[in-house]
Amino acid sequence: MNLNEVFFELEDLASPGLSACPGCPAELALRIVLKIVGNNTLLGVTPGCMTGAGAVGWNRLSGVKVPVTMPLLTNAASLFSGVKRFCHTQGRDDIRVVVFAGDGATADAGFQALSGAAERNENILYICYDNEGYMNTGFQRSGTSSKGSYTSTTPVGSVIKGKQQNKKDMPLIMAMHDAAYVATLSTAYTRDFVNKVEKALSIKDGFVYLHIFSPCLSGWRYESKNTISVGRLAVQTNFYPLYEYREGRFTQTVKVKNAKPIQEFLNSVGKFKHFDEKQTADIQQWVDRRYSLLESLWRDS
Amino acid sequence: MSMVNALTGNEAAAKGAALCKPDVIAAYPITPQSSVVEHLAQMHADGLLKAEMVEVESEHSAMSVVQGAALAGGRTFTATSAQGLALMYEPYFRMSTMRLPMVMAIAGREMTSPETIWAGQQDSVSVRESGWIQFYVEDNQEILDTIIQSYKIAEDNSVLIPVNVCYDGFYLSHLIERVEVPTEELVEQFLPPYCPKHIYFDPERPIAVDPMFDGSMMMKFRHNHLEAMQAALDVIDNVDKEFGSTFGRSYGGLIEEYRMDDAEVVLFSIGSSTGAGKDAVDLYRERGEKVGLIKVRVLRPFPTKRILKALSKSVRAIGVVDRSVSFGWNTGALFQEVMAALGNYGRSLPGISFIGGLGGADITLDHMTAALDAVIALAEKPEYGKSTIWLD
Amino acid sequence: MIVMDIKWISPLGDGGLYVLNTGKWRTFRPVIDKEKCTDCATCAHYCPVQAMRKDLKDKDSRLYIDLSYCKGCGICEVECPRKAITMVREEVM
Amino acid sequence: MKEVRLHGRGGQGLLRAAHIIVKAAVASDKFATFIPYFGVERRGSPVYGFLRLDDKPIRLKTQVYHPDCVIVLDDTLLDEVDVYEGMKENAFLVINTRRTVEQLGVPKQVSTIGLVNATDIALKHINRSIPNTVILGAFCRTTNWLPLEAITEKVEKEFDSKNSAACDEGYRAATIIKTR
Repeated sequence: MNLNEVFFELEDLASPGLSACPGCPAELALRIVLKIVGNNTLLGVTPGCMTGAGAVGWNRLSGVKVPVTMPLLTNAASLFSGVKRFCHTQGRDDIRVVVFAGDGATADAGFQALSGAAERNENILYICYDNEGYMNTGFQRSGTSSKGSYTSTTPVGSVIKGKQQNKKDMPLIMAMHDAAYVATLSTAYTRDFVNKVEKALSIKDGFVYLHIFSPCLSGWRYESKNTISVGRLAVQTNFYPLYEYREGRFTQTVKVKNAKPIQEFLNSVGKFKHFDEKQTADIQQWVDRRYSLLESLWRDS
Repeated sequence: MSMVNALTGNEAAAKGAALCKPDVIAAYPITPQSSVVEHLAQMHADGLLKAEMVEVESEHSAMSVVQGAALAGGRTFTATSAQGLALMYEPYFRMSTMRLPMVMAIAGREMTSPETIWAGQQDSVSVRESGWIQFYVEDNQEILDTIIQSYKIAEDNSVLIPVNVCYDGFYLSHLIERVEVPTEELVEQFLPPYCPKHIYFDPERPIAVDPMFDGSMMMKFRHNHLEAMQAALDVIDNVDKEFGSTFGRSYGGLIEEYRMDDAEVVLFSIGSSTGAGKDAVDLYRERGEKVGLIKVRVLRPFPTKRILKALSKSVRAIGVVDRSVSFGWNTGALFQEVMAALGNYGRSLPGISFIGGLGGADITLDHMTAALDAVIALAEKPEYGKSTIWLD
Repeated sequence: MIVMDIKWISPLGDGGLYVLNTGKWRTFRPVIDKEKCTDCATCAHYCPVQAMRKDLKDKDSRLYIDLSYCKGCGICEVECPRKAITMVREEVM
Repeated sequence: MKEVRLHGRGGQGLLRAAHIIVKAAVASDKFATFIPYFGVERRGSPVYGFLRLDDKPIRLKTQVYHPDCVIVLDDTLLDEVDVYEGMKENAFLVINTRRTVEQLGVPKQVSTIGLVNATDIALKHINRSIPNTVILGAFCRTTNWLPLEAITEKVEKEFDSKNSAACDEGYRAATIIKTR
């Protein structure tokens, strides 16, 4: 799809006035996704930033122009499996069933339902916007918070400095469920983003998982205007490689020549401000190790 | 018209559910409910059940899948026990408060600890404040029939509340006995198709379902839910009568009164121990004792008025045989419910709480006669605040 | 008092769209320098509230900003490849 | 009402045997109930269950404490379970055994004993040591509570003709001993 068409012609199906923080890339992601998936959609938005922003609505008002509901933090994938199965009994397989979930509802509390739905290959589009923490409730740690991050539950103290564990790699985990389509997306790479949402919609034979890297200006501590550049740096430092998985094949979709040192990404946000040389070296090592694993997957498939 | 079969309680539940033609079924096996899932899966595999069968990874997802389907307008079914019910509590509560009618069978099992897989009603009794209607049944025929009744009650426009059909694990779930299975045509005639008009999740009508609400709205919803529960009291009695005229079997609606005419001593029962209670009453009636029994068939909504009416002036003392406990009251749960119902209407009767049958223990005929002896003694020498008697 | 209005049985957002007046949030507003702007639409790709507008049917139409909901995040200023957007302090209305 | 307690080991088909009795009774317009009592579902461990037969509906959903009949699918259980516990006066005993009646320690209130070498008969007909359908035949012969045909018909339906032949031989091969 032509990008002009996406941004100037397709109807914005979210309310124009949502209370997401100024510069929030999750709001941007939600708007682009809804434009592309269109009206014939049943949407679920899990408890988190986007519901806090009013995407589901308030009292008798609705936050988007498609039918929407807020599942529990724990059950988005299974609740929407049920929605889709019922649509099927009614001969309405054309209806798209889309879940827009945060990382807590995806990688942590909601993981069991997600894993079950993926294993059953339920015909739903599950999108995770990963802002690396429970950002709607005050920046607490999640399974996808990166190592060393400051969060309100992994504070920087005199002894322990930030989260002690690495980020849970949801896209690879979902690829290993052999989902019909898995991709990593970033709002900093619009063409790639749109391509992947379109591809996701073209797949009608099973579970689709899209993982969107979604920097959080309040929780990660950076100026709102830098949202896109932070996301871009994550890709350019190989911290968040863009790739896709389909039918046993991994493909890198945005190639990074001469990756920048991780320091540049770390410097761009406040949550890593306390890093010393060792912490920086550790995370660089993790980035390199994971990138070489991904490279082997891209190369061999 | 109907087929006479020998069915286990779990088979009766599966058959009852299948006869109601649900659109979507999702369930996860757990002792003693497992064979409900297995029978449904078999019927589905044999092409005898057209529903979508979703083989979920947990009870939490079972309740969530049927919730999604119900949200979109479908008729759904699931079944569980004990830990499974505990795990699904989050979507379970939401099912009722979103006012999504459905039927869930619960093969009652004691909650741990100590570790157990056997019968008890602590699982379902503990969630009696979750906004669901709860039936407790006595035998396998009643399991099948009550599931059919329950869809009609749940989907009634003045009710719109999901229903639990609770039956004791092993003592009914694994008991095999004679069950009449009605024809699909007769069930279809009794139970109209479900066409929700109070909830829409459809691209043709794009609105939010369950957006965030403020406190004042919440009060209104709760108020409505409570009113609907009260409306269900009449619906339950009426549906049972209508069921009787269609199928030739009825159960008294909210409660069954057994030999209550001129009764002076009354035993309350709930669930599968009712049979032993009735046999005990027969034995004592034969010797001229004026005893009777009230089987509480519905715990939510609580059948206060029916109970008050059944306890005529001749009644001098009551006993309540529970298969669950009320932590903090030092009695069984049903005992407190009955006492509260009486007290709220200024009726005062001395009573004894009996607790038995926990973790698969039996509530025997001897227990029931012992309970009658204790209540007869109480009637002769009335006294309030009697200690709980454990039937062990 | 019995409230059994069918509308109030289950919580539905059937009252219309929930719209916040987020245009009021701004401290700074984006202003496009028409001379520098090449209508490349990069700003539109990154605008979280999708405030950038262009009439594709009109060949002469230029890119403009609908300020009704713009929160003034400043992404467009940073991302514009021609540096054609500047954030300026909101005037007192 | 007749009350029966069945004893066996996991894998010997106790539950299905009891189900056949119930189904046969229901098919004959009688009433019957059976509750299994088992813990963890594992082969070889002792299992038991409670059967009731009557001409009118059976309301009691409890265990059986004073059986009119005890069925034992495996005589090795005699060493580890008190299979005779609570038996009524003039009770029946149906047992799969190769022992003589004197070796069984039968209590005095038992008046009729049906002995059958069900394992060997099962091996002969179905080539497996599952004695349940054979013991059903012996049960019919010993108690005379249900007609053999009602049972064999259900066995044939639920299993196959080999099993109904085994059941039939169980009936004929059972040695009935009246102790009074």
